[in-house]
Amino acid sequence: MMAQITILEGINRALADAMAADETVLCFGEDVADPEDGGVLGVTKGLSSRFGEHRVRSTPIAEQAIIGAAIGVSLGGFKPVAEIMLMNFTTVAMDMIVNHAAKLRFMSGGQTNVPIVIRTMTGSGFANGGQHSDYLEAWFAHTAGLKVVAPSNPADAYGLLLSAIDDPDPVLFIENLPTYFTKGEAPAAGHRVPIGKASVLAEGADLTIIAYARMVQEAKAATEALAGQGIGVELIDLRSIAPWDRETVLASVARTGRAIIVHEAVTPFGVGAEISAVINESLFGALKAPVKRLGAAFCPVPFSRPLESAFAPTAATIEAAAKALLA
Amino acid sequence: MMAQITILEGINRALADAMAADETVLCFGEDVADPEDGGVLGVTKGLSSRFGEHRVRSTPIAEQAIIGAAIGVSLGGFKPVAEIMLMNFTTVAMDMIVNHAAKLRFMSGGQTNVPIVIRTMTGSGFANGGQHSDYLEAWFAHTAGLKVVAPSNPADAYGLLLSAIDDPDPVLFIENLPTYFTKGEAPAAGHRVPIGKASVLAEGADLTIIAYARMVQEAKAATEALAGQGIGVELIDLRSIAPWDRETVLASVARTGRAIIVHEAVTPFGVGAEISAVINESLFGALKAPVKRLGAAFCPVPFSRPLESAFAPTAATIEAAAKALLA
Amino acid sequence: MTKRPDAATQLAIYRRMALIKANDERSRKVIMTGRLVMPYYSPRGQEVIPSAVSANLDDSDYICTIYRGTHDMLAKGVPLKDLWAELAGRVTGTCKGKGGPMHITHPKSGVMVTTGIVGSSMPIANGLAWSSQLKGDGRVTVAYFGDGASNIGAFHEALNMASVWKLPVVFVCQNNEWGEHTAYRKATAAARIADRAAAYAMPGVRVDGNDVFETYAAAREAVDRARAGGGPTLIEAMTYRFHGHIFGDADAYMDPARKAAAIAADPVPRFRAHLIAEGHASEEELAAMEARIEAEIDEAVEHALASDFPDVAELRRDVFAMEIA
Amino acid sequence: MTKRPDAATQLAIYRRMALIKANDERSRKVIMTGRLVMPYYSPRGQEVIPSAVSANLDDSDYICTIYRGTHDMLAKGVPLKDLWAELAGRVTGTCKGKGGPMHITHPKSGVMVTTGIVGSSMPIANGLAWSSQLKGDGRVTVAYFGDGASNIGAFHEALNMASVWKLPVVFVCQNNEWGEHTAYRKATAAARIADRAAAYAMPGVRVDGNDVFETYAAAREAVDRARAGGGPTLIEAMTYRFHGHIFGDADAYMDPARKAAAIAADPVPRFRAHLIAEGHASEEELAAMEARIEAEIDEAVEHALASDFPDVAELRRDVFAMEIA
Ligand SMILES: Cc1ncc(C[n+]2csc(CCOP(=O)(O)OP(=O)(O)O)c2C)c(N)n1
Ligand SMILES: Cc1ncc(C[n+]2csc(CCOP(=O)(O)OP(=O)(O)O)c2C)c(N)n1
Ligand SMILES: [Mg+2]
Ligand SMILES: [Mg+2]
Repeated sequence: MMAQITILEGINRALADAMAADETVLCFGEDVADPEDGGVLGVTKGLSSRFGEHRVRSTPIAEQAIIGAAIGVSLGGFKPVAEIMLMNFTTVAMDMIVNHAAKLRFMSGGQTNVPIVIRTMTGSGFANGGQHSDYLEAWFAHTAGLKVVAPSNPADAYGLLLSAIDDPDPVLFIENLPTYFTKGEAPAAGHRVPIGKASVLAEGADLTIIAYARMVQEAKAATEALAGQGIGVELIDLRSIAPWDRETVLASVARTGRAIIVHEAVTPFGVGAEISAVINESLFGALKAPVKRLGAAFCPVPFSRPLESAFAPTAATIEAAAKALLA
Repeated sequence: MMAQITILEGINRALADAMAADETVLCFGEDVADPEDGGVLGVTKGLSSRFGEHRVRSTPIAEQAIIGAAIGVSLGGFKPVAEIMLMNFTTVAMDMIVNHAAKLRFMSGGQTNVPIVIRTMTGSGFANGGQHSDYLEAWFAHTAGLKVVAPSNPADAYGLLLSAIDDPDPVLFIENLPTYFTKGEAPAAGHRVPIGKASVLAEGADLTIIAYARMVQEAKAATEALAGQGIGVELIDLRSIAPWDRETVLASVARTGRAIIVHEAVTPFGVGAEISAVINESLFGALKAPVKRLGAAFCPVPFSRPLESAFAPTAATIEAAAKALLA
Repeated sequence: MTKRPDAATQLAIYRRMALIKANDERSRKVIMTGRLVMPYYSPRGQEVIPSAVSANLDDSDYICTIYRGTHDMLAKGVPLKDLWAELAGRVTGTCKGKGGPMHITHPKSGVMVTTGIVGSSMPIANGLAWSSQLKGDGRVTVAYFGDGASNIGAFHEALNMASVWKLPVVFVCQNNEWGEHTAYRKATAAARIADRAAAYAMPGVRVDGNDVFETYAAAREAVDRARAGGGPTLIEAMTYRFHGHIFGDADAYMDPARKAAAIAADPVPRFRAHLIAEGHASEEELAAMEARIEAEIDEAVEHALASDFPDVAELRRDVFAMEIA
Repeated sequence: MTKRPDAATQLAIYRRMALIKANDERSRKVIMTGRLVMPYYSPRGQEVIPSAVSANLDDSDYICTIYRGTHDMLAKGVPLKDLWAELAGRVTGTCKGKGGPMHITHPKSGVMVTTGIVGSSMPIANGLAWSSQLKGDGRVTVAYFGDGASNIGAFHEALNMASVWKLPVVFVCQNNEWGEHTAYRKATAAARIADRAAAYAMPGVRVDGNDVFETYAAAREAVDRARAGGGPTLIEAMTYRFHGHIFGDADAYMDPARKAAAIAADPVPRFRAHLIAEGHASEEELAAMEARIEAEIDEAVEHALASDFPDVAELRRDVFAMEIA
């Protein structure tokens, strides 16, 4: 058996390996240096001790200044990985992300580019309530000039983060709080996962399930449950949301004729809408059932446990949706 | 013939009528009072002279403070209409809009609510370039707790703004710069346009075109051109984006079997995706052609005239798309 | 100016402090024993600030506070039962369990907003204060926030607007020397946050936030100024966070000696001793008060844990005025 | 301290001022006559500031500026032809016509970012300065912004971070008394923006931004400090906007007397007269310089208008490194 590491360790290793390989790689954000414990969850632990606080820098609580500094230092030739602690806090830095990071290459006619990575974390399930758990990936995917990735296992986290750091354009790297300690195979050192390439986790003839981030785990459980009932699911871990892997998705749905898209963001105007629209445009007349979108309830993330449990899709709701599609 | 007014006048009248009818209605934002010329384009001209600068207040350039003040004053019993001069500047107030205005009712268990209107303006066509012209409505439509409207003519602007002010929840009211001086029938005083209700501007059997804001004008021109060629378009002005009028749209597409959704925002992950997904889910097997989405090119809004002209859909590209669907 | 409040007021302040301290100890115990699961930001060590501030407010005055805010809420009068039921996510909670600890709202006691976003209490407090200015209702709004929050943009925008508009608002910065794991000095260029008030032509004062009389006097002056139409004030109240940022935080980054010193100077027993020494209350009277508080907390916790969870249909309610179909 | 720059430097500053003034007059004429359509934010009246600041910078130093920024760009050395071609939306422009007047970028002359968002020049300038600090390349970054921008959150966040990190950055606030149609005093609580520097433990100075020597001296000191690792400085340069906010703005909100006084004290002819009086240049020499400037502008405008527009395929380029299919 391969060595097992957690997603958190995968991220930490990617940062360490990237910083060791390239001294222009920087890492900064609130509490990220070791005097501050290497982050409130220890994701960046050890990095400042190893690479120095000039390269691994804790910042004031000032997300506009953080992303502004990332943009500027990248214009000066560095490859910064900036952390916005939680995805909901991107709301205070949207100008820097959307009006500047995403647009400077285009607006400068290609003279400058912004090779930054913005790491951010989110996810329901930790009783953090309405302002700490949102999945907002659709906003960023709707912004020309940004790439968006959301790994679901340690090897992908490692490989996507390295690719994001390599990338000459801004990449939003979305981490999931509840699965930081989920284990998986350790990647080989230097392993890259190309941005824009999905991974097929299970093959099946009856139905395609497309998921990313924590929803992959729920979809996996549903896939296994359905397999026990003789239903073959092709499970696609999207990994990259913008750009997303149309080829893999369309090829699969062309075979199965049925698709469910699962995400933790609220359903309306979510990523599922885009994928559904493209599937319907591309496979018109070739589908056996309407494309199904499964997202969170259309409300802020609730605090109370039973409400939070009912908020996002689960293995059970995915399984039920699959059966309904096949009925 | 009915009296004609501009969209700008429709908005100004709605504000004046609402303030005259209800002294808890306030109006504020950068430059909105008369010593500051009633706004850089005069949308709020005359209001502070009539209602006083305590109710019509020019603010510092501080969009977080503006929306924060709107939220707070609404919690204190008022109905503020806050202006964020351009839609791209909502990026500096996203925390206030999304984490607070949209969520306080839910997070307080219904104890408080935030009856605010956020007026904002945008649109390509004025050579304003990458940071002043974006249509970002999909972000807000993807946020539970917000309503989003975008009128295309003076009467709807008037009637939707009054409804937005009446509404007990936060409403984003999107104005279009290039059509401020577009004329149309003057509404009757007090006229309300219900939020969530589309309007059917033309009836036709071959194809449904769904548009909003300035794109309605382009779609109208395309509809007329197509009529000349014997193609019957059912033209729907969505008016409200969140919630949007599924009944009207689905009933129309059920009849015509074909749909084109037109907006000025970039296509991927835009409002068109949601509408396409819902049409495909609801009318599975009943469509004669794939649902078509027509949005802007996937890039920041360019400055150079020929590029800006090629950026958003036009009557010509809509007409071409319609013919392609019917081919 | 630094006139001391009368004995009854001092006792009322102490009652708040004792309640906050006891409630904090109970909260940590209830989480530790697994009876409740919630993110918990202990206010232990910061009891004096809202207790002394609230002694200058009445129920109709507003506050906006933050995730680390149970002290502010209790000092302002949020009923224990409603608070605990919310912490437990029950339908009997202040927010039907939908908001949770970071979003307690209780308009009856003037707790209008609790936010989990650093800095965001301030711009909203301005709006509440504006509503009072418009109505002339004489209310004052207090915005609580931390030292770390003084570095974020919302602070700046809010203080400037409040000063330009002369809003009846008091900005109370609880400087506990930490923003999560980052030391105040490492993140903040200003030696004193109170000095930043000058940037807004606003009175600013730094007080020992563990000193009841200093804090009370500064709050008195600020509240009086606001009520009289004199505009906003920035108060920086120096204090110390006895625990890690959030329950479960191992707090290795905190200097143990500094922490020990702060705990040794615990303001709650200190003020208790003062009350007895001054003859404002006897040991027995205070012990009885504390026992009543414990009993109230007992009752609140039991009430909370015995209450029902909200129905999942609540997901569709309160998103908008009209229930989602 | 207030040592005057030598004659050559004074002449170089004047050359910049004359260029900015002439270019502004030409811009308005070209728009007025319909030869170009663009949003134009005149810097007329503010010539001295970037001219005197840039005299302390070299090509490798960075600036971040704003929509009202042609003066900053020209003073820093953006070539007229490339600038005009960009204003005309031509493929020969600095940004291939894709950015336009509000987004001029010209790394060769150190113009790294031009932003249309109030306040946003500052956080990005910090990052550029951080890159210099990391590389030890001795570069300085200047962030230009307006008085109105001193009230937005990005200002606060950027100044605090710059001071905590001792970044080699100079924040130059061009206080022209107006933020669009709103008077400085109506929007800004502070009497002097320079006073806000104290909130960041940063040196802050207000100068007469229409006085070459004052502005030069302040910039000299700030640039030297930054280069020497002494950290950031806030300079508030007082000036006045001769025209409305944007070309076409009827500027009825501006007090005509105040405006007339500002125009009567036009710093460009004033400094010109000084150069002649001091014997640094003769009337003929300056007239020749101005004529050369006019000729260069002629050439730039003709070059711009004769250049091609970009191909619509440019919509797919520069969104990402790889062209969109
Ligand atoms: C905009 C934003 N950024 C980051 C965070 C994460 N965060 C939560 S509390 C905190 C520290 C705040 O410190 P301070 O303002 O001093 O308040 P304290 O917790 O000490 O009471 C941080 C960084 C947040 N909630 N919001
Ligand atoms: C965040 C943001 N809000 C509002 C605007 C609209 N706006 C453009 S310029 C301007 C005035 C800025 O004034 P100041 O900072 O003094 O600069 P000046 O134009 O006087 O040079 C405003 C409000 C904007 N561009 N960005
Ligand atoms: Mg703190
Ligand atoms: Mg100005």
